[in-house]
Amino acid sequence: MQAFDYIAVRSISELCSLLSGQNGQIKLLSGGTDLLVQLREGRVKARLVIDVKYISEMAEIAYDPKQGLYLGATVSCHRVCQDPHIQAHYPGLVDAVALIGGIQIQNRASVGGNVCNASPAADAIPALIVHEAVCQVVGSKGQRQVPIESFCTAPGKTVLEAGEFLLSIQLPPPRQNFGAHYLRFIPRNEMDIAVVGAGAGVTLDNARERFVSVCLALGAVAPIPLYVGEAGAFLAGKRVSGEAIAEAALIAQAAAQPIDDLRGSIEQRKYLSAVLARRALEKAVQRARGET
Amino acid sequence: MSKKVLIQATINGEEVEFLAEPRQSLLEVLREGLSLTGAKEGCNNGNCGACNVILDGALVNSCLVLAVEIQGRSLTTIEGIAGPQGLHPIQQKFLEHAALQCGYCTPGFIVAAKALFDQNPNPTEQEVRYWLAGNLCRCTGYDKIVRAVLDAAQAIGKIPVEEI
Amino acid sequence: MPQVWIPALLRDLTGGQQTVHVPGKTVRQVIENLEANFPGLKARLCQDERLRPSILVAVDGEISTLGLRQGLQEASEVHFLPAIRGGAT
Amino acid sequence: MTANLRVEQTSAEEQKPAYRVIGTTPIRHDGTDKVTGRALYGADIRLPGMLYGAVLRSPHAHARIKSIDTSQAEALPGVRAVVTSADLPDLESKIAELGEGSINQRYQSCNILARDKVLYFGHPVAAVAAADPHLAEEALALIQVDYDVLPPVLDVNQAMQADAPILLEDLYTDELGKKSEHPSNIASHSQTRLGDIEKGFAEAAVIVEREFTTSMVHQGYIEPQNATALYNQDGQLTIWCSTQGAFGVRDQVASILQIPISKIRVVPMEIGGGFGGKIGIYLEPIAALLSRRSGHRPVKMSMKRSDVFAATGPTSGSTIRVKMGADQQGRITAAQAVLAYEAGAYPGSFVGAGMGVIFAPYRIEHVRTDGYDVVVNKPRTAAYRAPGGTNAAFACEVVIDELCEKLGIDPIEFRLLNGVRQGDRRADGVVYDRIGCLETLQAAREHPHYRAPLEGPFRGRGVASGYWGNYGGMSSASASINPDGTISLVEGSVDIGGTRTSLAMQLAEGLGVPAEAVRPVVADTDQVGYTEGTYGSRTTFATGLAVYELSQILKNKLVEHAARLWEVEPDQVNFAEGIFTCADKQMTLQDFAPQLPEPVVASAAVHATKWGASFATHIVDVEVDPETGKVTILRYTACQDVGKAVYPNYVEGQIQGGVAQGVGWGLNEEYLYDEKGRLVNASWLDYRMPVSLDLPMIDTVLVEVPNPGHPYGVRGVGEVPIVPPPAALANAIYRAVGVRMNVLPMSPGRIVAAIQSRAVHVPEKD
Repeated sequence: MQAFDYIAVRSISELCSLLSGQNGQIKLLSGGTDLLVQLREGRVKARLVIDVKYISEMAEIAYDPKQGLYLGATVSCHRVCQDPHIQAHYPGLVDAVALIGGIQIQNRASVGGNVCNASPAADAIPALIVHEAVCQVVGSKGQRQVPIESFCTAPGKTVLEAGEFLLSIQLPPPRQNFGAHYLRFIPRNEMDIAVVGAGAGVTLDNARERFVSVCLALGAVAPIPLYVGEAGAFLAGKRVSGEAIAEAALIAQAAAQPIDDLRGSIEQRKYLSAVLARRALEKAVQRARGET
Repeated sequence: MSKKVLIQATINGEEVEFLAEPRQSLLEVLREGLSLTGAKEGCNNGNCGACNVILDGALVNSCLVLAVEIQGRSLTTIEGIAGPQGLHPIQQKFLEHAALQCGYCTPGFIVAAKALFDQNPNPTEQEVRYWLAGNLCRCTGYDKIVRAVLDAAQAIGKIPVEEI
Repeated sequence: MPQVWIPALLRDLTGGQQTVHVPGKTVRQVIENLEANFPGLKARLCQDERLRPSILVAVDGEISTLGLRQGLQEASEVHFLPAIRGGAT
Repeated sequence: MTANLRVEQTSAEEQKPAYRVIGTTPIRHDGTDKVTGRALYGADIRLPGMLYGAVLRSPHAHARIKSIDTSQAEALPGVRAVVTSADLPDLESKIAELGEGSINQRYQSCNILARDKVLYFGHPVAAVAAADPHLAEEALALIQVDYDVLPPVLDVNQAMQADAPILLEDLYTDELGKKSEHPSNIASHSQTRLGDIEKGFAEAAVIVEREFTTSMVHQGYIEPQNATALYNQDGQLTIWCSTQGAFGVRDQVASILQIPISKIRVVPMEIGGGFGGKIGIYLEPIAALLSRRSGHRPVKMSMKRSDVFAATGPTSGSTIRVKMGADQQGRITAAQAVLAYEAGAYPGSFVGAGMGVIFAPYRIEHVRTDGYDVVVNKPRTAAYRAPGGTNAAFACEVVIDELCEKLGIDPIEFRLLNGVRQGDRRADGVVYDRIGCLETLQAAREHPHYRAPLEGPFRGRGVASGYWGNYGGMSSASASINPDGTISLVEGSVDIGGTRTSLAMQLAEGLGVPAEAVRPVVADTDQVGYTEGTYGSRTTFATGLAVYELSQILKNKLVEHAARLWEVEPDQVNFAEGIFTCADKQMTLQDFAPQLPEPVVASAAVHATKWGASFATHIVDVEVDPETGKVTILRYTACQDVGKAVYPNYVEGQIQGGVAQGVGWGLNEEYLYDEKGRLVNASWLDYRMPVSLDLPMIDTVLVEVPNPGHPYGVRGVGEVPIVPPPAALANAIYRAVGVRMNVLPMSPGRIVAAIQSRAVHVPEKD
């Protein structure tokens, strides 16, 4: 591994001044489960590694029924999975985060890191999309908010500009009759990268018979985690039925533009897009109906 | 080469000071610097669990931790699992159940099982398999490892808490 | 006299015969006698007056550690086999 | 529900001896060191002044090396030595016996450090020693290699074509001593023929002919290859390494470096798995050269996991065509197979073993096999647990299943009808001794698993059998009686899975003492007689035989001393179960040991030839998700003839481990290369070995048909369990979703594609 300097910072202001004072080849370290591998393999270069997990605002989980969820960018996957509020109100997020690596990885990896790593196959991002998350970005020019579906721009690339960092992710408060689910397909039962991932969030009417709104997102089928607005638009207002869900799944499949790589072929990914979209929607509906 | 940093930490209950380059992993420093070679390198990228250690109560891959990150923190390695009275029940059950063949993955599994019991003293077979999914073993097919961990949970349940 | 099983790829030299009875008290003698009847056969089995390293000789089902020097009984069965070993844990 | 069973299968005329130690489960002698992290594996060594080595590897699958410039690397502060193939002695092309078939010595040397050509992605081209491992890595980046890139040859079918690029200009096809006229990628063609194949097929009522392909797979041991060398000023070379056989390392290093074996001492450290992949050497000669060049400093080298995948050990991918015929009653009338195996960059695949395995469980009058050993631009293959056998059995056992289906015969009944027994001839003509093929089939048929109903959609049960020949060979051991009555055992077999104890138990049995009274030590090459490596399922059998002989020598010496003590003739002293008796006098070994008038020591060496073959029959239940193609294993039972289980827990462990590897091979493991021949999945994230969540408990049935070639009936047990799993899974998948898989791995994408492309056909449930 190339040599670099390391510094652990304790405050946002300290981080901001470090980021503005330096130029280039700075990497922020949270759990390091992606970063250290990439540094070791020479896929990224760093002159300075800044450890940000001791910044309290970035390490915080806060839930308020009116405000929703504040998720600091360095909160580990394990903490997310263990949090009773997240378990109760953001089931799709728990589904996804519980899939990221084994226990050892979950104890270190952060949701914010998964987002900033910007892998097309990131498990957390489709789940955050269906929970309509918004990223809080901080930089020398102040703060800005970026909807999660717009955060990634290309494999490994995000909207973050030089000197900017992800402070937190905010999720809106839970709605009535809402259910969400994320699942992925992997050949093994653990320790794999998604061949395809699918997340669905559905809000039903009070009778729980019709879709009020639906959000569907796919992973590993496009250069970035894919928000499939058309599928949601198609289902909104429709009666919940196997046919409608199957139709929406085909819309998702049509939106998928996967590549061939070592983890799956175009055909397999296209095919799985529909299967997983359907399964995600079905489970999300069940949850919205309180059936699981 | 970057400047070495003086690190103070607690390892297996003892205060330890050492110098580390920022690019050195915790695994590298444990093995090459501190002669704690029980943590093994299997892949050096977080996929096998052979280098498992417990960092402030959390199971982690020491290959994915920088040594400089453990400043002021507390670490348990395989060398710290057995108590002064003798082997930890997990270690004893690994022996009784023949839960090791080559033994290379064994420290990682035992450390992982220790971390599991700290959270869940009575896991089911499925919970054990889920917890251990980040640890690769190529010799045993996991059968005897899972049995040993389940049996260790039973054994620990029968020991008065203060003796564990 | 010993019965020799002719390796399949050498049966073009024996007119297709699968087994041949050949006199000989050792594997070496048997090969010499085979050569007398089926010229060219020895060169296919031996190199520098030894069995080729890729070939083992089995007598009555047991791999010989003596190679050409292996002694034979009147009713012995001789096979020439490829050398193979494996690996477990 | 799960249980491991033992079934003794001694027939009426075979003795059924009572053992005190054999068959028990003591705590292994090295156990405490291995559960406390104290055991020292190869990379755990630290020597004063030690340097760290690193290897520069080819980024190309096939290229000519035009030049290598190491000057910048040498100039980097902290770098102590740089070596290339120019530092290796040039070797005449000659065949050397290296314990694992024959390996051309020069090819072996070129595999250590490439000379004129690189032949695979990851092929070593240069190496560096530096004060720390990061510095060594940095130095590698400063070495300039100028390549002339050539088109790669990536599979057997391409390699065998007449116009394929030639990898090795000096390689000609060998057909048992006959060489081809032109250089070829086909290193050899072998053949077996028994009976009249045309006549056999003419007698068949049903004939099935299918082609199978399997991917290259890796042993997947958790410990990467490592070696530490100290080349002393006096010319003595000491190597500490992780190997299956220290003597094999010594001999290979001597041959590559052209130095006498007397100058080399190899110290085998604890080894973190081998499975056949740590018989050949990779780093040892490089570490030695670096040590010499760096001013005789010790140099430690350890491979990165990605290098382990790219450049060590995989076993052959293959293409196999099988044709089998059976009559209406289910008797196999004829069988034919053509096997083509990837050897990797240099000749030496285990296609010959595959030919031996493919029809081994069946008595067939008319049989023919042809095998081709083919070089391709991939790493040189190595042994992997029953090497060559799994590919072959996959092909045969799936065809058998199809025959059973066509004939409407239960797959176990079919195998029982055709199964081999003592006196039958193998395809190569050799007659079987006492074997347990039928006994494993009977155990499977009687097992509750086979009778349990399997209900629910997309579920199926598969059966497959397997064979492995095992091995014996040379082993040495010595022992001494300690004054406290314990026995020190010094033996030459590296302990990978509990063999210190399985050997100590055989010594203990012979002397009537507990296993704990024997203290086993694995010796280095200067401390014990020549001992072949821990491979071929040979250690408990062959080194066990040497240890058994030790027990007899010690026993005789002790009885003589006891007779002298009691002033009687030796034949008046009885020594049994650890107690000496003579008339009314008696004493234990513990009583006697302090009174011995002189040290009692013994050594023994064997060249074991009566190893017994192993057979196994496996049953697996699966559920297939027809929409994703994912296979879930619901239940697995492995029945195996284990001869006599000396250390049953560890015999079960060998079987369970073999099954797990076979399942990985069957479902997900494979080498993936891009079109340029670069390995793209050289990590455990993407080379998908089973994790704990992928497997159920694995039930075993230890069928004990004693091997007449060992006093305790020991047979090798480690290898055959990897032979049946992929075929058993394929047969189960067929019954679950109606597709006959003929490709390994049977990964989800392939299963879905097969389901989608099949003509609608639902198999009858058994």
